[in-house]
Amino acid sequence: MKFFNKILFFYYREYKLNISGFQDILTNIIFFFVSIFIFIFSVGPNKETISVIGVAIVWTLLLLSSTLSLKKFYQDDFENGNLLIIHLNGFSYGFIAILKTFSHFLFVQIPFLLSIPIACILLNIESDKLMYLLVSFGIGSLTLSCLGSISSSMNLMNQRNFLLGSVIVMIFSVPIIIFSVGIINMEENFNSLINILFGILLIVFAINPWASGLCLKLSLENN
Amino acid sequence: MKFFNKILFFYYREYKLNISGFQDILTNIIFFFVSIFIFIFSVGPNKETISVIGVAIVWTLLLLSSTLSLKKFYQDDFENGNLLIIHLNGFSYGFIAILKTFSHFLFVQIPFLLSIPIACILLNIESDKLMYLLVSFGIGSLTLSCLGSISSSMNLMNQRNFLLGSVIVMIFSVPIIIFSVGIINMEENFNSLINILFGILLIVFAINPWASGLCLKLSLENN
Amino acid sequence: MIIVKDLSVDRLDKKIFEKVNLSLTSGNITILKGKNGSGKTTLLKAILNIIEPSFGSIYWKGKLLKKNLYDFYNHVTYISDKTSSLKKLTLKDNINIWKRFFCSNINNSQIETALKTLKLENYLNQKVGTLSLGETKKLEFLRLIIENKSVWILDEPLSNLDESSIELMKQTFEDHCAQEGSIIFSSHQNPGIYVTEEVNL
Amino acid sequence: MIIVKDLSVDRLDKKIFEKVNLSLTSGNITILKGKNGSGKTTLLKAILNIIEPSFGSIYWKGKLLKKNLYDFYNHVTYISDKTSSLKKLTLKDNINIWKRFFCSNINNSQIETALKTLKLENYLNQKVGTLSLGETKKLEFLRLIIENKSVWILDEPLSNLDESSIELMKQTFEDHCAQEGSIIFSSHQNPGIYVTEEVNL
Amino acid sequence: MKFLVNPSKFNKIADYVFKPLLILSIILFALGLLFSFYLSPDDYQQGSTVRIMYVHVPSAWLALLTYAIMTLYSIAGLAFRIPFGFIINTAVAPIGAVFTLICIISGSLWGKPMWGTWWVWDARLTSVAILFIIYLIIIFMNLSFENRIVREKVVAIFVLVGSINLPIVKFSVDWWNTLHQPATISKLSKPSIDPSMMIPLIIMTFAFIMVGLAIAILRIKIEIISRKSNLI
Ligand code: HEM
Ligand SMILES: Nc1ncnc2c1ncn2[C@@H]1O[C@H](COP(=O)(O)OP(=O)(O)OP(=O)(O)O)[C@@H](O)[C@H]1O
Ligand SMILES: Nc1ncnc2c1ncn2[C@@H]1O[C@H](COP(=O)(O)OP(=O)(O)OP(=O)(O)O)[C@@H](O)[C@H]1O
Ligand SMILES: [Mg+2]
Ligand SMILES: [Mg+2]
Repeated sequence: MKFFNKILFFYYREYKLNISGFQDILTNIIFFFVSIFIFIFSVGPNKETISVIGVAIVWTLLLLSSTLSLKKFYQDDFENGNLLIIHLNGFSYGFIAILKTFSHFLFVQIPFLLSIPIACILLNIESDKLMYLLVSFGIGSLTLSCLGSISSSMNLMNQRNFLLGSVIVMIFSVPIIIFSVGIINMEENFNSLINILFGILLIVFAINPWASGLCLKLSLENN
Repeated sequence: MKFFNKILFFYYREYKLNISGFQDILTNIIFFFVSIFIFIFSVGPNKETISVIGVAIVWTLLLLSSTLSLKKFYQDDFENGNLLIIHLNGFSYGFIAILKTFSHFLFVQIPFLLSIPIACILLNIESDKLMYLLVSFGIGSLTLSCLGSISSSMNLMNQRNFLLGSVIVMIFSVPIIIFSVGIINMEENFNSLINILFGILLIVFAINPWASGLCLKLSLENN
Repeated sequence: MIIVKDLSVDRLDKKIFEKVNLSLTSGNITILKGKNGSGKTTLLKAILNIIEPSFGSIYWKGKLLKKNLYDFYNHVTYISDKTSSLKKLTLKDNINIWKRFFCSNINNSQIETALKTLKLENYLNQKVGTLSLGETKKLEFLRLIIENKSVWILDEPLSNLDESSIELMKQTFEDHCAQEGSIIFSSHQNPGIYVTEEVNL
Repeated sequence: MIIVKDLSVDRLDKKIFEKVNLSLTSGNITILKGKNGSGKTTLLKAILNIIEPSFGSIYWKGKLLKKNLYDFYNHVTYISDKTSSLKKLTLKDNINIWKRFFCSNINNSQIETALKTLKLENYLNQKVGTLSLGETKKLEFLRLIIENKSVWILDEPLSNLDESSIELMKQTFEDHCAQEGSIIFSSHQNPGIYVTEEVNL
Repeated sequence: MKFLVNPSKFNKIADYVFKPLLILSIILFALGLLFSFYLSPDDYQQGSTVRIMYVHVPSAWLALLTYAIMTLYSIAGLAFRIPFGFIINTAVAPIGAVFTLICIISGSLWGKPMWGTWWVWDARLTSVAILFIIYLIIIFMNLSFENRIVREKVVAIFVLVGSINLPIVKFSVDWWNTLHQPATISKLSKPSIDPSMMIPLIIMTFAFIMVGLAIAILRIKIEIISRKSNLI
């Protein structure tokens, strides 16, 4: 019971932190829409082209902007010593990784999820595709959060080359993108593709606490 | 003479901070290419579509990458007190803003500029468009750096009304990008559009030291 | 309760310290002294099992610390030499976060008295980032009261404080010991706090 | 050279301090004392023209400071209460950066002797982020030698240092004064440094 | 065969082999260039551009081979705790990257006259490009991670995960209908290529292997020494 409470208040803390960085979330979303405008403008007001590439655009931009927020993943808490305090409060490193991953999902990916319907209107994506998009994004973005957790915990030890972490995430997310976009464009295969996506999620999700936890431990040790 | 030396070594410092070596610039470029890959995977390998949206991809990535690095613009130097020391070394706040803007341009945007020709090969952008792209990109990215400077200096102040300000500033980047992309797609208007872009650059460039300088001063005062 | 036996720590193949022995029972205060870079912070971190020692072992309540880690963590408050409050939030927010996060059973009036004795009661709505150095330090001590645990591990708690605050800390230390608590802290100065053991690194 | 007249500073409509007077001529040392939050850091920052005072004025070489700002900056070294070295870079990189940035005419052997007296010569290739608290502090003092200016404004220079380092600082202060330099520093303790003026906030 | 897993044995063997290897590779290279530029016929369709093949195909094979070797050694390093595996990983990655780059550049040069563009987004070309990026990431990871113990494990895991890409490169031409040449030489049954082109190709392939080996030996030795003296 007490442990459960602690988890709850871990999220209270994350909430407070993220709300104080509210403009970061807002900026992310604005960039999302700005990028969509750019696309629409550069492709021209051709309705068909737009709706063909619409889904692709949404997906790539989501991916890119979630890498945008990777820096915040562990860095701040690591540097001001809060990671340590959280650990001393009875959370193992692996468990911290899981909690943080969900927190990233909640405070970074969910706002995007909410803005997808608006994006769909702008991009002329039919409303029946919207459902597929939301489902695939739901799964895909959690996968991305896990990958982000791994790469940014790795990057705590590699303070030199921040972008390398993003590149690694992006390389790993190539299959996710291929399958997710595939889901929407090949509707007859929906179930099997969703299964594949889900399989990827499970693998990454299982690796995440182990890999991130190890990296967190090592980087705290060397701090 | 001594002042000139100081400027030189300001950039030495920025260089040391931004890149611990050639590999960091390379990583930037790899990031750029991986993002292009991701776009293409999600859009599908259709030659025509790709060459239509090629320019848009390049521009969106530019925009994203410059926001990606906005956090680093003043935040680090502000928090560890280096901004203050630079000021005490004889640079006025406005001048620091100018220097920082150029540093952002140099270490973040130029690597992209260099990799555009290769991207054009991958994206099947014709080589005569390449020239337009480079010119508009050169102007546009400097403008983006200026806007980035203003918005991230506003971000230093922990006050609500300024948060909005930084977001609004970022929205200003929409017209720039629209004009820039327009340049490439409407070749007959090249000169007039370039003039508009140039005009925007001049305005932003003139505002930048004043606005950023004020924000820097205020935030140091309230720190 | 804590026994440290022949502890050695290496870092990047450099010996930081060798064969340190130390034992802490309830009601006792141990002070760590030593030159800058002699490894006080490192020793405290090793006791907290954050740093892997290269040799030696640490016991908590008779068992090896590693086997008993989370029980140990349930009894220990660590205040490091850097501030860990969130700079972008106000004092009040920070206190609330800690209070809930540690599932503290301290009630509000107790916290208010603590704030008053620390002379922080007027800053509740100020951002922690704008507090003075000593005030940030004192805010950190609030965690001792919020967490309400028996073993305190403190890294240079007395630096940056003014005289009256140091006096206050002295009092607090003595009170804590009287309640069977135990303290281990590192410091470069010792303004008359009664310590049971002094470890020189 | 520096004269502070009736200085008052407000922050968020709260008076920090009122009507402070202070004058610093070459060869002199001024110490700022006061409780936590009494405004020592604020006063130092006001003297550096970073904070706008609400009342009073500051003179540098007889002229209003504001009119003469960059000349003042050319003569002053400020070490704040936080470390300003770049944590991600090594000691060597940091020193190089400072050396070039301040266009210092100090040669390498002088820096080496300074490093040796500060006992930092073995850490040249270590990241500043991994130094101990006192080592980081001592690294900061290297700027005093690199910048080589006549007015030193130091915020709590003596905290977190061990005894031998404090002794060293004392020596350095005296040497600097003997060379017509002047120092103003804030501190909670004064281990026998001879000061010409003591300002209580 | 112990020298394949043991640094000191490897060092001994390498000392014997290195000089002959260098001489052999120079001879083979000279011979190969001679054959491919003067002693082999033009293709009836492609004209003399076919000669690009003698660079393109060997480098492509070696790019794949290098990665396969890295995969094997990663398994050795991770599963059997043989540290030599990590040494090989760090030493060999840049060589593979260079081969891949040669393959891409020569392929692009070949593609311009054959397909009309430098680059198309078919499965093989894309997967090779990804192979190249994977190589680069491995190199950068080796350069920028602080802690050696962690770094080599992370890199090995990354190599293993990235090895999914290998079969994709190899079989993409069979699985998907692409512009790129399907397997003609390396077909398992009977190669559908004229022997007059086969000879220079084989010679060039061996020349590439020899050069690759020589550089690899040098780099592995450096790696062993720097590990011994704890430079990294
Ligand atoms: C940038 C472009 C290109 C890339 C990245 C590329 C990549 C590759 C790779 C990886 C292989 C080895 C495959 C294997 O071992 O089975 C290969 C083989 C080959 N490539 Fe390319 N290639 C490119 C362009 C071309 C072009 C333009 C041609 C000629 C029209 C060509 C003709 C061949 C041939 C004939 C083989 C040997 C196939 C075999 O029998 O295995 N390639 N290429
Ligand atoms: N990650 C690390 N890698 C290498 N050396 C380190 C690392 N962390 C600390 N050190 C070194 O270990 C030594 C001990 O550091 P520690 O912080 O324990 O000293 P300390 O006794 O707390 O000193 P102080 O009184 O200055 O706080 C220092 O010389 C420091 O440079
Ligand atoms: N930006 C700000 N907004 C509001 N109040 C502030 C701000 N900055 C500082 N203060 C307040 O001003 C007072 C003086 O702070 P200052 O840092 O000058 O104290 P100090 O004398 O240096 O104390 P210490 O000995 O703890 O370092 C403190 O009470 C602090 O809370
Ligand atoms: Mg310490
Ligand atoms: Mg202060």
